[in-house]
Amino acid sequence: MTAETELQTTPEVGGMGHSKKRKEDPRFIRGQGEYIEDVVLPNMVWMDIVRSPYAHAKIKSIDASEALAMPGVLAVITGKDLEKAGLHWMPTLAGDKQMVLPVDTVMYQAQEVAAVVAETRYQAADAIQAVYVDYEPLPVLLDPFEAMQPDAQVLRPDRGPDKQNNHIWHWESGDRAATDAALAASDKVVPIDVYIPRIHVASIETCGCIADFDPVRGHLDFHVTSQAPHVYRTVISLVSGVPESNIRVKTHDIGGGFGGKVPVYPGYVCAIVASLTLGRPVKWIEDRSENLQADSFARDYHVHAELGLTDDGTITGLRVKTLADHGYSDAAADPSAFPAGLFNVITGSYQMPQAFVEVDGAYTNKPPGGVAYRCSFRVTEAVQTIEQLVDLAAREVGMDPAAFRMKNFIRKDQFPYHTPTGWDYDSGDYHAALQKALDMIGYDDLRKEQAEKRARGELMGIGISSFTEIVGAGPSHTFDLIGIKMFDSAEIRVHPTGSAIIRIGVQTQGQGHETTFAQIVAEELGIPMDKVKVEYGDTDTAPYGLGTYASRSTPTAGAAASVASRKIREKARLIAAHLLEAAPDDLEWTNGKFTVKGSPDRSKTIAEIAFAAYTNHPQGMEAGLEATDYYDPPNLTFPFGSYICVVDIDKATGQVKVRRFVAVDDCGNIINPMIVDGQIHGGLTMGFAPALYESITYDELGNNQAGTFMDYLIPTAVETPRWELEKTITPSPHHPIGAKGVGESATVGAPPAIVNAVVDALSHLGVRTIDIPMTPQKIWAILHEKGVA
Amino acid sequence: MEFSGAVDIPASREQVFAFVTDPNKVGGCGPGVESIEVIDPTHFRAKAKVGVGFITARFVVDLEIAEQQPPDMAIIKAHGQAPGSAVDALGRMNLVDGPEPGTTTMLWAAEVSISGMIASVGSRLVEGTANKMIGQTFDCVRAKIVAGR
Amino acid sequence: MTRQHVSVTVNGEVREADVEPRLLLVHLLRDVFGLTGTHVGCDTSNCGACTVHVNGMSAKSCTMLAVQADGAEIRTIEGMASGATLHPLQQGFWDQHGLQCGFCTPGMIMQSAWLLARNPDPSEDEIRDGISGNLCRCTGYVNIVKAIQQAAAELRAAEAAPDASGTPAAAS
Amino acid sequence: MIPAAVDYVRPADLGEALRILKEREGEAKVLSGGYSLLPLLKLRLAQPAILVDLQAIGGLDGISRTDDDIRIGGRATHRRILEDEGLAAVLPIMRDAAGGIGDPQIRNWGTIGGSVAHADPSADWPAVLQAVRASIVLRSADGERVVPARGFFIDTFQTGIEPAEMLTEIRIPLPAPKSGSAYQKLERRAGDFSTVGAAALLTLGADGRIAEVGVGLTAVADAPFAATHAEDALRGARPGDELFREAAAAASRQSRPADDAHGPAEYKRAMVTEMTFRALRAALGRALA
Repeated sequence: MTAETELQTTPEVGGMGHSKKRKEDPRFIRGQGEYIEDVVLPNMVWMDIVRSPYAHAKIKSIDASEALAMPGVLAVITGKDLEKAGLHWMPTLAGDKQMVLPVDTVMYQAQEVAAVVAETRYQAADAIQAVYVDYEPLPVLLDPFEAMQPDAQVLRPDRGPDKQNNHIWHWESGDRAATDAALAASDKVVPIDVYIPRIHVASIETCGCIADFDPVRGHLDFHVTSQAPHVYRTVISLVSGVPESNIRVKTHDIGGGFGGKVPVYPGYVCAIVASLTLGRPVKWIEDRSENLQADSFARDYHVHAELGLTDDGTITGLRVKTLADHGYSDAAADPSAFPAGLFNVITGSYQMPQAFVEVDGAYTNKPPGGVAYRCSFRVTEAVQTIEQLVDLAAREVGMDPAAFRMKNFIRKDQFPYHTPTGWDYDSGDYHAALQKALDMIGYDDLRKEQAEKRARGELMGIGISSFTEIVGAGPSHTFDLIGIKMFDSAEIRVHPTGSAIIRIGVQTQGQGHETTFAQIVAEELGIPMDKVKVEYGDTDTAPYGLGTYASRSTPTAGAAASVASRKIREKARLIAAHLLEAAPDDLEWTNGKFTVKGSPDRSKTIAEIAFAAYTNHPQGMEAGLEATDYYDPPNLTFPFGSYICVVDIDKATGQVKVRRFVAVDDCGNIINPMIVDGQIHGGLTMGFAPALYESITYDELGNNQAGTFMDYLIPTAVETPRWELEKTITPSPHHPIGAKGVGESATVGAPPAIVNAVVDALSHLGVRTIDIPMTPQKIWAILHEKGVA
Repeated sequence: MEFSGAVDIPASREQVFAFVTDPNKVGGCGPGVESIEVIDPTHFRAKAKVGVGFITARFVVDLEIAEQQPPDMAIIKAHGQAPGSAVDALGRMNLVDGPEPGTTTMLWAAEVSISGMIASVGSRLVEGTANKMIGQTFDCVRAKIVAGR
Repeated sequence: MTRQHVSVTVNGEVREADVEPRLLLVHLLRDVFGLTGTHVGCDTSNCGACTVHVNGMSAKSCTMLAVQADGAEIRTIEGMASGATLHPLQQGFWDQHGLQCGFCTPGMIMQSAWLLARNPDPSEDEIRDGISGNLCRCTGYVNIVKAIQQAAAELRAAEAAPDASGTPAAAS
Repeated sequence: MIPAAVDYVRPADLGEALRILKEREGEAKVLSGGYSLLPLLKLRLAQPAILVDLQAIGGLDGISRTDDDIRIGGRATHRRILEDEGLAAVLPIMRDAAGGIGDPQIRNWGTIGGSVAHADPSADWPAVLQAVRASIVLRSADGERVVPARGFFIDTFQTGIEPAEMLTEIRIPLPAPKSGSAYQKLERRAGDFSTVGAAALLTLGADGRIAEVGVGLTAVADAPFAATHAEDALRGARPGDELFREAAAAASRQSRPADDAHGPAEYKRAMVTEMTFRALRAALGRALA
């Protein structure tokens, strides 16, 4: 039985808890969505990019004369051209800097080297073949551990004299001495090494833009696939010197983001420069190889963690040391105070007396990044480590992993729970979620089946992951991107005839904002969600916001929508009091109308009040019915869940088959259950994918070995498990509507359940851990080594 | 990628050495070479269409005899580029007496680096192809020396 | 290279153009004819976002030249609805939340239409196999399968009662 | 990804196609479906001057049966082969292989002739055709020749087709009674190229022993090949798991896989053993059915 949010509105109004069909879908199912590639502007030209074959090389010269002589070719832009305007480097959102185009050195394979603009896309594609770049290869540094050695070549000599090494930053959290002491006093310390490889979000739509500079008006329209359009506008203004008021960033429909459309890419800057130069709209659309080879990657964390335990299986402390490979630039999009994101949520769902976490960032000759892959700032890395470690610890003290978790979970009565790394978990009931998952999957029977199969030599495993997410960045005292505080915004206007528009600072890429934000307004104001238009993605009209990533839309802008609605409701109360000739305090708000207490026949609906706001408002009151809210969350929200996975392994081939996967999620109150389930289905699939299939690897020269979808293996419908979902509901106590956010929970929670299941299947052979992706060849090699295959 | 091998050639060490350090002679044995331009006695530029089957790329290759001890040893560097791809190679050749009098054994070793798009999308084919091209090159060298003797 | 004349029937309407022989069919549809519902996702025929029907067979239009389609009947996502009446697959995707970002959706619907035309009553495994050439990054496929099942049932019902009022638009 | 400029012709008959191939020898590339060729053109790893599209030439896409053999036109799609009940009844291996190629759209348009002529070492048909001892019909303006599939696949992307020749037909001898055939493919994910593929055809004699056998392997050498050592081990022997394991091991020893993203050579050799074993077992099951 699925837990449900109690309905406050009728299905016609469609407030929270109603599975309303999505308002955005009619255009998509008819092929009338408008994605960046669909946008055609008058007089538009195309850009294509020359890329480096080398991962590290000096550029001796660039000869573009042949390309410039080709039909339709209008311009070739190189790093030297940009250098003259001071545009050859740009800031990253993590406070590092990144080349737009290199002046003399390329730092990774497929790096942008020159941009070619031509009348048509076919001409541009031909011309990039005719730009001759003379390179002198340099030694390639790919291993972050080597990069951290004192004698390693310095990849970024451009940094200050005190930073002539490859060490980007050191970050730590928790009490080192207390943690050391806690582990020293433990009966047992269980270590684990977990490598979480490079992966790529690979949204089915790649990135692209059209830069449209009008030299007469001095105005730049920038159409782009961005998850954070306002941040782009600010960055573009800072980099280009064009006043922010003369820049409009417009997003259109976005074909999936997942974190990959947060960074500003060099191609965007090149297109802007080209448009500034030519005075014509310049369009650039990545192809898939460019997307996989050059866009910001995710993860690449080498984690070493140790968990202290008493003999009876009580956790005493956690110590974590991590090396983060950022490629040649830290182009993550983490809040300034958190260079390793929210990785220190790694204490997980457990009562943790002490913890100490440290992370170092390193440069290598790989593409820059460190962005999310459907994950709120490095939480996946944290959850995978702690959940693998907890399973291992349970095994080493001879406990069932479910029982071990139940014993060590933070109890319901301990919330708000203060963690040793400084977070205050808002609410949770971890025991209930795990118990529900155990019941759903029939845990005890599965353990019996496993014992029987093991006796017959068959390999079957059961894996649990009981994760705690941390989303909703974030409170302004600690959270900012390049200095901009991580509030988010909503602006609502109720029209005279009782319909409304809400404009928000966040940006949908498939999450269904046009529907869910209308439902929030419907919930708060009783205006039917069909009559609430949701707008976003145009910086000329939407209020300033930090955008959508890290599951922050509902926790931040969702709250803003709710608060702005309540501001409107308070004004509506005054108008209703005026219309009903009653004292405002005598009015009661229910089901979209104000009623005089004790006089159920004396009431005014929100539509009547809206009409009066423009036609018959009280003397001395401003006309209109609108409000804006910039919501600064008091805390983050902490969704959680328990997942259980059952796998069968083909001993002969090493193939892992996920037989069942049960997911019990708790994201607080639910706006649209259908959409939440959809988010979880997708999130689970993006957790499943890197666990078994996806990774970006490099050969010894730094060549990307997964540069097309022939080798970057996104799961199809055939492999993807038939997800089984359930919910518990523990509202967030500080969020206006008690919601927590859900977009990434499943991606964060799923991988360790799968890893734990595979390790569980092989644990009797002495296997302690397996790095993802758990490919058949990797599993077979283990079985072969153990003499089983 | 590292490759090595030995080829017995029924010719003197001097003959073999002279052949393999003469771009106009050895050039004809390079894989897919379409033209050779001699820049100076130790620097050459070749244009070559290389590939497997009909899958090909046109490379411009700069070759340099980086070191030589006639008639025993030579080291050749190659640096080639095609749109989106590059190849760098360092080849070392030692000539020793062959199994029969008057013959020479060429001991060769090559370190080949392939970068860019070909290495990214063609990785499952690159090593085998490179190996084969090198083999064909030496077979050709042997055959031409024999023919021209 | 000489340009070549291409004449195709797209969604029942004859369309003509002079094109370079190398022009991809997807670019003919999108850039020349302005039918931008067909999308390019991967360039290597893995993702299926560009799926259309060519002479009744589903095809990846990024892996076919426009000149190859000369003389062919082509159906795209824009040809699926009949005025205000959605095709049962479009309705199914909407009802069952079979889409999120919407980018893979046109290709997914076109491939499903081909599948149901050949197999009106597919099992879940047959559906999953039938869309294995179409990648979706958002939905985890669960609701796509449900959408196709809903459409299949509706199309079968319409087939069984062809005279019933409110008959949905026929499948391809 | 945009192909380089290229010319295109769609000859109306075979004679015209062969004439163009002869006139433009070395510059022309036959287009038969295009699901292997187009991606290469888009990556600009192939830049022929002219594409000769076979789609308008009649009579190249059928599947027919004579007293001695099955004849499959070079332009027969994987889909057509997959759905041919008569073919599946005598040579179920053809359905096994066709059903595993690419994805549904690729099966709709990709052709057996295109795949065989392309000769990707990871493609499935070449191993199958060698296992069933097919012949390949090649036509040129100068005439026709019929060559055995064994020996046709010379190297990676290289076959015995001369530049002015075209593959027009595949001929597969009708298996003797009490034959069974099967193809087993290991792939990383649906739609992927094979990590390893094993094709097997077994014919049992009246004595219950293996009278004739064919084994072909995919993706474990520069070109797909017939695992003759395994065949030698099987021929004349009494079928059974132990024999199949031995033969599969012989097949593995004859393979020359390379390390790549599908796995290291050691893994692939082990998978040759496993897939060959599975294919032999499945073929035997069908022979006995």
